[in-house]
Amino acid sequence: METVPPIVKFTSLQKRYGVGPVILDAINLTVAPHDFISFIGPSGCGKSTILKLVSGLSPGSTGELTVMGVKPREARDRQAFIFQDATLLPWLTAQLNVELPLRLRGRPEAERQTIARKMLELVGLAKVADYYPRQLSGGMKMRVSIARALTLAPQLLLLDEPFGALDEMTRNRLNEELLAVRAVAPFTALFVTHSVSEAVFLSNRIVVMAANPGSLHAEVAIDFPYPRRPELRGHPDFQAKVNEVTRLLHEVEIPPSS
Amino acid sequence: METVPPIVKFTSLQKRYGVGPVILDAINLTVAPHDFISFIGPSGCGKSTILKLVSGLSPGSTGELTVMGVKPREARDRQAFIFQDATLLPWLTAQLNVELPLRLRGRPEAERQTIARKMLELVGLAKVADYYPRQLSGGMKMRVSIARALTLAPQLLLLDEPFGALDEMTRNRLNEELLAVRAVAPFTALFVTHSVSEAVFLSNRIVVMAANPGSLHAEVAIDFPYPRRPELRGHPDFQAKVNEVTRLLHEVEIPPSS
Amino acid sequence: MKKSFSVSTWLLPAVSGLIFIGLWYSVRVVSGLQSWILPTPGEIMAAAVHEHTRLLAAAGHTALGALGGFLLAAILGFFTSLLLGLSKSLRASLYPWLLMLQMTPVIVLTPIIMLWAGPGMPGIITITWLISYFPIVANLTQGLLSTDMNHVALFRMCNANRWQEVLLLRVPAALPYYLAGLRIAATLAPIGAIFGEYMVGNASGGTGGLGFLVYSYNTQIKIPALFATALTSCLLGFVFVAAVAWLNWALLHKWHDSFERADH
Amino acid sequence: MKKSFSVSTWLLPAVSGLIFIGLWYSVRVVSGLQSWILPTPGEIMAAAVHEHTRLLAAAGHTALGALGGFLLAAILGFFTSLLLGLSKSLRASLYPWLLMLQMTPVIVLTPIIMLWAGPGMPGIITITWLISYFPIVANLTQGLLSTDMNHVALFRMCNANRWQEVLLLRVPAALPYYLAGLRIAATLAPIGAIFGEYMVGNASGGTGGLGFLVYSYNTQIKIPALFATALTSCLLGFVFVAAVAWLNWALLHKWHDSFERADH
Amino acid sequence: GQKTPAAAASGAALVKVRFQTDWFPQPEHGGYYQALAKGYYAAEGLDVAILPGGPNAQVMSSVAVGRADLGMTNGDDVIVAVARGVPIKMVAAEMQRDAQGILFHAEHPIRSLQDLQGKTIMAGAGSTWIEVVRQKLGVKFNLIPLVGDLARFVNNPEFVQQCFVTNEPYFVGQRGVSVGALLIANETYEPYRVMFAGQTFLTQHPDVVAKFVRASLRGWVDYLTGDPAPANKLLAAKRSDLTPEFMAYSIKAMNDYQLVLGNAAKGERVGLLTAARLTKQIALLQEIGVLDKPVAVNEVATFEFIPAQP
Ligand SMILES: Nc1ncnc2c1ncn2[C@@H]1O[C@H](COP(=O)(O)OP(=O)(O)OP(=O)(O)O)[C@@H](O)[C@H]1O
Ligand SMILES: Nc1ncnc2c1ncn2[C@@H]1O[C@H](COP(=O)(O)OP(=O)(O)OP(=O)(O)O)[C@@H](O)[C@H]1O
Ligand SMILES: [Mg+2]
Ligand SMILES: [Mg+2]
Repeated sequence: METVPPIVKFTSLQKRYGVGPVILDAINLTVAPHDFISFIGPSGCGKSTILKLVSGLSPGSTGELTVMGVKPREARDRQAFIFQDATLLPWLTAQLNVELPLRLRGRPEAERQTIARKMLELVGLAKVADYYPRQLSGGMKMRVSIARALTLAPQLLLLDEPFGALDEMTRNRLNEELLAVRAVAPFTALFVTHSVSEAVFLSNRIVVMAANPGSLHAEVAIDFPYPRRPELRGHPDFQAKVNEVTRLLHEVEIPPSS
Repeated sequence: METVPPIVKFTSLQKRYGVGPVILDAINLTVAPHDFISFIGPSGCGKSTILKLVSGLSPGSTGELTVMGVKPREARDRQAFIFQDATLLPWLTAQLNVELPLRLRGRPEAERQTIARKMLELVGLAKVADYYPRQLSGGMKMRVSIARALTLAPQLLLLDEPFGALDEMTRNRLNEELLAVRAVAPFTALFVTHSVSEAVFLSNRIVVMAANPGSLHAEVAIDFPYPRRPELRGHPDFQAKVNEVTRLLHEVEIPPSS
Repeated sequence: MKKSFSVSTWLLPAVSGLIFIGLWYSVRVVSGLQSWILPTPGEIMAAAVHEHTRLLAAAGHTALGALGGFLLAAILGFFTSLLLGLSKSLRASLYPWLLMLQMTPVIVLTPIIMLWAGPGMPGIITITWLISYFPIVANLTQGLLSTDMNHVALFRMCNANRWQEVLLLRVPAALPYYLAGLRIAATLAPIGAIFGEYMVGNASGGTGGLGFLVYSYNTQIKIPALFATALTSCLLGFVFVAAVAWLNWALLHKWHDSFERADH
Repeated sequence: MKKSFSVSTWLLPAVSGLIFIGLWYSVRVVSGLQSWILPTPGEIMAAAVHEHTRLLAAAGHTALGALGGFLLAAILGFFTSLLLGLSKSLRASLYPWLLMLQMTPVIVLTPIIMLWAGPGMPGIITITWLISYFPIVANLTQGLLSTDMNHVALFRMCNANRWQEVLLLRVPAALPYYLAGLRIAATLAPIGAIFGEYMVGNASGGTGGLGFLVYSYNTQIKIPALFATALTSCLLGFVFVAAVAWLNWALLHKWHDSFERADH
Repeated sequence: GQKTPAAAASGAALVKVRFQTDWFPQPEHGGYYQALAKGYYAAEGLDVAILPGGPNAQVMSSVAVGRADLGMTNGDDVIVAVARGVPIKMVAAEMQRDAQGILFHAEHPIRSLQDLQGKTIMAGAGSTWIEVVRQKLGVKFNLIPLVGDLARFVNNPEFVQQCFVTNEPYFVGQRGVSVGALLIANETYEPYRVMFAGQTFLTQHPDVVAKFVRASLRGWVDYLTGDPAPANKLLAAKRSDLTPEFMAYSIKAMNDYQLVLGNAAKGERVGLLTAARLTKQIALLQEIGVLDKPVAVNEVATFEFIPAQP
């Protein structure tokens, strides 16, 4: 790890929005190439904010943050972001929404269409390719948004609760598809989720966050080898990791006072 | 059950959007007073559509649907709906968003403020009462939306994945709070979720839905007595019910073809 | 606005039209006004029929000026707004001068317009453009600035350049604003052309456009004919407004919330 | 537009102003135009200084008419749009007649305005109102119809009546549209008042406002003074536009996407 | 307007009269202001308010609907208005011939209306004289509408535009351009400028009309032959842009063209309206199609207020 330059490096980072309270404090984290890191923690602790910082959408207040050795904004061409909301353009069909990032990079139309269709098939939505967003269900919109991010084959993928609105089977299947995509076109992932078992299944590292102000409470290494098979979920070691993370989570989650 | 008039009654209901394909077919369901029914099923199978039908926001195509003996629209004053999206008004603070339904019913300001504050405390957001929606995290927005629906003390509550964006502890706590609210001011609930254990914990009936077209696949009665304690989650009978529902779910969830 | 071509689009205005005409007649009767102040709809129609050759010829002339000015405003307004929406500094440097152009009384500019655009149609089109340009710019610019920040974040993440952000995101999102601007411009174009005819028009044989007729009927106190001219100008305007309404429907009905979803 | 009172709001227009003035001078030099067609900024300023007492007095008079007409348009426009936004049938029955009112050349209505509103200030205010009314109505109505359908569903579920839906949901959501309409109206109000002074101001001592000065300098071929009058009218307009910009900031900056979040 | 003068007539108080002029205050209204300044109205027991006009002054409808009691404007406009049912009537001439003229550059002179052949003229659309020139003289020319500006005229030596001979030539001359002006009025077409009253007012208060006409004409004679200073002072107070030089120019032009006082050789005198000239006028208007039905002279004018030969 010492020789490879880190993909993302937080050094004593602090974040406030404007002159508001401290949202994230003393964040120190080094993400190595091909890490799949899950962030898990109470609602409002700053998980989305971490991803916004890495993407350069929101600046840090003090401390330092580099992405692939440069400022976050400068590394955007190698990143993709799946937002917490689907953020589809209402005037484009599902297909055209998925094509959008390729269009923005000037890829030829035929290539765009092929890739977009493949991705829509991956998330099980090929049939509704011509629907407008307002004709899609909540989970379908989120899946279009996932398909869109995957078209870019990014080096660094930021995922903000992408599977939160999905039923368990679709979710599991997409978990597996995500790892399959990653096996073919490897990427580093920063992943926000509320599902501990999802985090354990996908990640090699899990960061448990505490709130008020948001900070990194503990890190758990998950060293099951990739590729991971669905059967892993039934394995006792898997359950043990789930229990460990859950326990850590219970440490930070003091019931929100008011 | 034969003597009490049903709260909601679907009779051979079919639904299409405009001239599109059949979304829901042959829905027959009778909801008794104080039922807590969870709907669970694959993404896009029509769960949200069921709630929209009951609320009268969307009309059925053929068949019949009555709510409290009348047309859905006419029973609106006794319903509240927690949408799949938070649907907060961006120009109102969290507090004022929560007050909105009371304001629309012409309740006096002092009463509105007290109730809204109480509900914000319930969902753990009293501290951010003065924030505008764009300053809130995804989970916080959803909690504001939950607080808003509860202010009305409705007879029939429609909940569309209200806890999907929340971490497990917050989710569990809100599950318990919801049942506590219900113990004091009883309501009938139609609840959409992707979490089987949440469904088992909250409901007395679980409806498993199939897709293409959406239909009611099976129903599972959950007869643990209310009030339900958090410890229930550890009980083997609880786990058995979770397994039963999961098995039913696997029956309907053929991996989406495309 | 919602279902574009339903019965109510025609029936209700007709009913309200009857009420309106009834009111008109009763105002005449009650107030004791005479024909040379407020002619009745009947008198106006009679004048319209009587003068119809002149009115039609004049309407054709005015339509040309109005159309030219309107298209110029729609196109230049679009590109100006793009520039304004593209960057804050461009906006800060250009907007005040645009405002000045809009706020300078046309009469002050007339000699310059005559000199540079020339009298007759070029001048008329220039004046029509001047009059209908700013509502389009003001609206579209506001629209371009009102884009959903989450969508902007999406484009930033795709490393979209400023032009892509404007053309593929801000412009489609601002279409309802642009169309509202076009609708205003559509109503301004015919009166702009009439005004232009008055300011810089050029008529051999006294039959320029409606602007000429307005002033000529006015001096000759042919008040019913004057109102008939106004009616003709309104009809011309309706053609423009209808064209914009159609465009609005064509561009928005599939996705925009101002058109109700199929059934929701 | 975004950070309302930053340096760039003042510095950049100043720089672009210098460029603009430079261009102006060079047009004069290159085209060989003379002072009485296109006076230089210097000549205009000199005329403005020389005539400043008359200009100020006239501006005061015109400001009154413009303000009256603008406020009337803002208020009546608001309520008209509410009616139009409230129901589809009201919209279908009223909109065509509103369009006709907007599209009828003012000169045709002048005698009626003189009769009912009276000459002088009431007439001036009426004409200013007529000119700045429709952009507000067109915009706000479009805004009221563009409300997010999910929010409408929320209100329906709360059993809100039509009025609550309009006042508590559609109106706040349409504020950016209303403000864009007000911005257009703000630029139209001073020229509307000048036009009004021209049309009906005279009958009771119309030697008061900028409209009269425009006439007077025009016949006396005092072209620099004429441009100084136009400049005064622009400055008046800027006051209106600035007031609307302030209102825009006050009403929207906390929540609307046209104002960037504190830091996001 | 019916309420105004009736009651006061008997008592010591002055009778209020509202007089609507057709333009911003200017020397062409000098006679009325002179009558006001020198107390001629007061001497007749009248308290006259002179209402200024301007472009689009709507003089005739103001009087017809009773916003003013009397007014002044071009004579053939009154004929046309009466024919269209506007309830007004001429009561005296203000000018024996209208002051409208053709303004031209001295290097391209217009000596007669025939010289307009083939030219482009800036003139008021719908003006009667245009139809006369076209139809009676067979002169063809191109028309562009009259706006308020003279810049184009100054700029273009071939430019020709409608003007008031008492007015525009002065300002253009001020710019160092040498110009000439041709009075439009001629044997074929010679409209008056007139004072007129509303029908109702006329029937109810003929005495007031008589007094008004008398005092006004006295004012006019005094203004044009005596010292115009009192009226000019009032005018300058109303309009800061009126210079003494300009007012002197206007007065001189009114005298040179014999507009108000008339050409005694032709039997004209101040205030005179003749049935013969009006009849000819009406026939002409009908012939060129401005009037679509005939109108009788006594519907258009009353001659009872015109002072007898002095
Ligand atoms: N307004 C609409 N117009 C046309 N089709 C629609 C509309 N809304 C929903 N649908 C279709 O109806 C089906 C069911 O949608 P619905 O939102 O009820 O699904 P859901 O079960 O709630 O899914 P999810 O779990 O993803 O939210 C989907 O196939 C969707 O494409
Ligand atoms: N634009 C903003 N302005 C001010 N405060 C903000 C803004 N965005 C987020 N915050 C605050 O920052 C904190 C963290 O927000 P963030 O969205 O990162 O939470 P999160 O961990 O993603 O929560 P969730 O699981 O609910 O999505 C919250 O307290 C929120 O109120
Ligand atoms: Mg978040
Ligand atoms: Mg749903």
